[in-house]
Amino acid sequence: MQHAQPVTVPAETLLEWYRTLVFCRRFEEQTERSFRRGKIGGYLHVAIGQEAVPLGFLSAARADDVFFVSYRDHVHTLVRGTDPGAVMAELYGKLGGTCKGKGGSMHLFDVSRGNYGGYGIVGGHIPLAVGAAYALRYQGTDRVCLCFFGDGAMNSGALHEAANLAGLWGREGLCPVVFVVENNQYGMGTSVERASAVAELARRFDAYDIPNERCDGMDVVVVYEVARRVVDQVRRTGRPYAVETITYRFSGHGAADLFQPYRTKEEVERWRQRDPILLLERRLRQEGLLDDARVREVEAWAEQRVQEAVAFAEASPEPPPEELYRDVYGG
Amino acid sequence: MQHAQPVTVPAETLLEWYRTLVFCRRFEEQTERSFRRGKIGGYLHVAIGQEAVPLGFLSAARADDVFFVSYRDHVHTLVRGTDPGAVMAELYGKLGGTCKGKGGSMHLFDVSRGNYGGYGIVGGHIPLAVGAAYALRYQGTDRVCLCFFGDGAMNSGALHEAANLAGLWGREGLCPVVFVVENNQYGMGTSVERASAVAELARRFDAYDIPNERCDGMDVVVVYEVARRVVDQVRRTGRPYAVETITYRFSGHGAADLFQPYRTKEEVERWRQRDPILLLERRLRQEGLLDDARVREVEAWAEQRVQEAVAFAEASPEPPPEELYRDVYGG
Amino acid sequence: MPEMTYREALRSTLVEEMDRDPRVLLLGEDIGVYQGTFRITEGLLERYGPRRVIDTPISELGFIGAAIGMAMLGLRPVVEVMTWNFSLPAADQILQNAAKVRYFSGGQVSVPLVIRGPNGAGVQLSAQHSQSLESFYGHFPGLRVVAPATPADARGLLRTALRAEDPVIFLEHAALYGMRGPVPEADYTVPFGQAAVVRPGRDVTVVAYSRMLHLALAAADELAQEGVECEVVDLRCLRPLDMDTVAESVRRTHRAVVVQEQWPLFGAAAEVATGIYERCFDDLDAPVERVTGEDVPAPYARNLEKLAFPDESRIAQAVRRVLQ
Amino acid sequence: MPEMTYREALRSTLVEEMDRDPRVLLLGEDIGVYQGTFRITEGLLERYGPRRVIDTPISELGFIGAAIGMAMLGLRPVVEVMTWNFSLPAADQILQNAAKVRYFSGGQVSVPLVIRGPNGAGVQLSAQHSQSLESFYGHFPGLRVVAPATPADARGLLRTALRAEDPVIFLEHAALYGMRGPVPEADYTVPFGQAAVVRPGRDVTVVAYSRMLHLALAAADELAQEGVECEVVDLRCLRPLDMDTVAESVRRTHRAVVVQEQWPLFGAAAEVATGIYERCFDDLDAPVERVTGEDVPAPYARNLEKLAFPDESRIAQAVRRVLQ
Ligand SMILES: Cc1ncc(C[n+]2csc(CCOP(=O)(O)OP(=O)(O)O)c2C)c(N)n1
Ligand SMILES: Cc1ncc(C[n+]2csc(CCOP(=O)(O)OP(=O)(O)O)c2C)c(N)n1
Ligand SMILES: [Mg+2]
Ligand SMILES: [Mg+2]
Repeated sequence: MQHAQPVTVPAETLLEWYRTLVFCRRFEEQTERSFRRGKIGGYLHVAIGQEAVPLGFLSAARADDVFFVSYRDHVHTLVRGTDPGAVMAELYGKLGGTCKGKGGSMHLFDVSRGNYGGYGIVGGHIPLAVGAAYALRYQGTDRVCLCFFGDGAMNSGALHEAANLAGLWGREGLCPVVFVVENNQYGMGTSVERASAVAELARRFDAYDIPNERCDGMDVVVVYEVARRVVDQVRRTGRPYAVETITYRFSGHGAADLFQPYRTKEEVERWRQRDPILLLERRLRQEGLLDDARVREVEAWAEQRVQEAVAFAEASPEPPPEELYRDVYGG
Repeated sequence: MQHAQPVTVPAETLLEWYRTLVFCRRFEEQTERSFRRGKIGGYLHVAIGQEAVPLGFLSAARADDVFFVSYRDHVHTLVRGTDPGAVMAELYGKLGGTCKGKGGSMHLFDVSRGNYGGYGIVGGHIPLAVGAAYALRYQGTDRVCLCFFGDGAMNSGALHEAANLAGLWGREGLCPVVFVVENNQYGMGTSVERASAVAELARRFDAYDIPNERCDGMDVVVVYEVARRVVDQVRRTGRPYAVETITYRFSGHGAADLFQPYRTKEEVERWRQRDPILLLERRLRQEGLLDDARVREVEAWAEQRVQEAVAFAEASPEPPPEELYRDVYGG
Repeated sequence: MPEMTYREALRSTLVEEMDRDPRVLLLGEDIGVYQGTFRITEGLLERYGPRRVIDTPISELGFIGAAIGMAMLGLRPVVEVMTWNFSLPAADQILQNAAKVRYFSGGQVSVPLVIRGPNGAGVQLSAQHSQSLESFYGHFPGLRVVAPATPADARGLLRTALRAEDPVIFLEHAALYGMRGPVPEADYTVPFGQAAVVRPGRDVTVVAYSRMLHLALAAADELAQEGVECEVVDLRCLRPLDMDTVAESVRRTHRAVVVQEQWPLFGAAAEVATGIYERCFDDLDAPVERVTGEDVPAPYARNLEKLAFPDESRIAQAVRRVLQ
Repeated sequence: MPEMTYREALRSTLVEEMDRDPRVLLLGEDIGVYQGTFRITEGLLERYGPRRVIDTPISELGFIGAAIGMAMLGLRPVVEVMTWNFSLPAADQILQNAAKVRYFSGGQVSVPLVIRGPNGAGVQLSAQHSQSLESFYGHFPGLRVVAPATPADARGLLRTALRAEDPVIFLEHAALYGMRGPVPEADYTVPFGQAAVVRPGRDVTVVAYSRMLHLALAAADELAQEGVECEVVDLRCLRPLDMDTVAESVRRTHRAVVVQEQWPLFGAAAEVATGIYERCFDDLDAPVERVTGEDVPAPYARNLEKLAFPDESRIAQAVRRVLQ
């Protein structure tokens, strides 16, 4: 791990992040409840425990930067500022959803905010992100593309071919992409050690001449500092960069993954000590920016916003039957 | 490049290799002539200039080891001892061919000699070889699998996924595969530097925890020494190993690749100074094992064997129409 | 005959064949430690150890390719694809190597490989996870394509697949795993390429397979109350495709409806319908009706998804149309 | 009207559209320095520079995926696949992303992408290099699939493709690149989904596309000498599929033959035949005949290969059969 040049994050921002983290957590807990009640269908993958990674990176990105992500995409979408009601409505399969209810949990998009979507095939979106990065430079902008994917995706041919292209195109400054590996240590029930011949995933980018590093993915300040430096460098150089963030998911792989023979309760407990909310809360308390009353306030605010999102989703109409045939082809 | 422990190759063997190299060269030159005369159809890829790699590696392998190769497969098949008449007949699309004329130049097989075939999709055979290696250990043998492929295949997803599997399975000693990269510096008209973000291909195997090295691919003695050490180690450990051989093709990519805008005549000329036949001939002359008369003798012998192969191919009947429907399904 | 679920039928057949034949081994994502996403391989890692029950990385291209290599060397690998959607990254391996290597080697190698897992739409899995790939794979000679609809056929066809010399595309359906039914014991096998008349009837032939069979049977029940007797034929196998059984039925009923789960254009129903016309042109009293999914990627919203796939009532309506 | 080859028609259309629209850029293996395996992109690297004419590594999955990403961001990439056989490693990108992302994003993104290159068998390229993938890709909604048979259509359909908002599977044929024909100048376009009656005739409708069209026309010439007048319909586009033009013709001729280059089972001819029956059941005097390749991987030997693919005489025989 390289050491980041510390960036001073203003107290206001830290507090804002805290609120965001708490909100995202409550939001995702709600989605799991809604799933159990049959309000949300299909596959549902929450990022509980991993929130610092999307928050840190997307806070370091500029508003006009773009990103691509896997099916574990709620937090990315929320921290980017998409209306939580629209996100919940998408999960509820309603017309008011980000994709009119046609994508669902795995396919949240908000192109107006540079969110080019969640994708369901492991590794499948990585080539898209590399092409998007090329397009951004081709169009003469200095925008950057972020590509989030899991540790499991590292073993896909898509990663390899896309990373090699990024390495090549980056030589000419034509590939401003940041590969963000969300290493939550498992691809479903398979640990990184059992799936990847080299468990230090960042290092694998050496094979593509892509500078890389590992960083803590639980402390949002650390993530942000790394992200800030990396995003700036990628913007400046037009060359790719890879960051392996070490994180952990507290919940199951998907909402149906209850029985978890692949890990121990103790392991989960140990990681809970590094819950990104806890870490940030502790920091804020130490700096006197947070106290019990303030925490309760944030919790109440988050809970209320979640309930507003649910209410919006409930009230939103189902997509009308004509929607079935729309969006298959363009003009 | 690591330095090989020199293996003493007996004079007899060196002479045998010389004869083999000359024969393969004459054989392949003949195939190009036969192609121009319309006797051979489809795609025809000769390995003129690259012969030391298959010869060195397959000489280091045991008779019961197996191998997989790309479409550039004539030399591998010939040095393994398959009847040249059957090879030529396959190229002529005749019943006497290795595959009854149904595979052609790109798909030479001789399973009785461990030749599991030539394949036409770049990179596509690499996963097969990894599975074959697993099978050999699963069956309790100490046989080894060699997998030959070009520099271009390094950028395929198939390489990545297969190499990662090999790295993983190798931990348990269950993947005795030798990856032999035939780096002839071009994938058709694209140089390695333009196709691979990291031009030192061997190093890319670090990403799979696969030991690797580079070696000269023009001097058959060098190739053999490396191959011998590597094959023995792989046999002993059941772990994969990768060797990047630096070689060069003097002929076009395929028989139709006449105009070659991607390289200069000077470059080809420079490499011709390291023609594997020349290098071995020089060594043999220095050691007093070869003189002009002997060279003429070898040439004549090679030419005659080639003509016998052609005669066999010409005389062999076309596959009968029933063959069209055979071999689609098994029993 | 004992009753068991489709899942148990698959699992017990795997166990029996693995006990019988040490060449059979399993590969797939999360089939071992995790016990299988759909629990088909539950307990098998413990029973057979990690050499025979191989948890793989998410590398379909790699491990399906590797399984082909294993098969060429004489093993009998069984690959579980978590769902058939994830076979697409490995399409090149399946179509270019598994299907063809016997042929282009002039018969020197066999690929006794079974690739199995759930095919077709689930519930709200949306566009990338709702694929029905039978015509996709069925187009390629060299492959066998089967799609059992019942526990008995799951068992019988899986055993045949495990003993076959060819690559078998074994299409299960997630909606069927929990279904119970009678299953013949011991060495029960169902040969490839034999459709079954699962409900006799005189008025119209309804051809279906996999999950659609059950919708067709439900529609037949509904129609029986209107006095319409459907003969329901379960294809069971798409390649080889037993058009003889279908044609024989149509020659008696003079009318046919063909049901498939997904997209109409270039789908399986077109082949079956054409095959019927080719064999029964003079026997047909009405054009064959196709009941298919709509020609759109699968939507997530439940109300739209219901419109996107066939249901009993659409099958019943199609039957009524051919009877007009 | 000027004459040019199919190759020149493709190349000149690329040049005109690249001159007109800076969003158009090219990617593929050996399209730049090497000038293109089939010389379609000759001189284009020099003309447009390496940012717009991108030589790629052998990474179809990677660069087709990247091209989809470029298209989503507003560019208009044109990918050359050296042959369509090499699209199989990228099948997942084409089928799961390009075809569907507009839909599952609820219409937020477009994928104006053209993937082009030779489809179908060549001469003795054997099993892995002789694929005809029109029904394979045609099955998936979200894609457009075109297969021009003449220089004029190559030009007109390529221009339409380059200006379309959807991913286009543009199937050329290596055997046609050298073919000359009249080509309308300027902004000539051929809309998607319009079949063309290329030879009028009263006795039988012969439906074909791509290289098979020329065999069908040759068969029609031969049959004309026997007094049989074939109406030859060129589909030009497989998705959308213009069954109206086909059906209108069959309603006049009462008989139909459908020709496709490759495997019969689940091939394109089944869809066309079924579509004809659905529309013309009462008009047909005989079952539709399919002329297809044999149900085997392509063999290398020339004598076997000739047996494996349709030729004029087989088409003529099929016509004679439907006329009996
Ligand atoms: C190609 C492919 N194979 C299998 C799956 C099924 N699957 C969905 S998520 C997943 C695990 C992915 O792990 P990772 O990339 O680490 O991401 P995480 O879920 O941990 O965020 C698997 C195997 C898939 N979606 N795509
Ligand atoms: C997946 C795929 N894409 C493209 C091709 C066309 N093609 C055949 S050989 C070749 C070059 C391969 O280069 P390399 O791997 O270096 O092997 P070499 O020919 O130099 O021995 C290409 C692009 C192919 N066969 N497969
Ligand atoms: Mg993970
Ligand atoms: Mg090469």
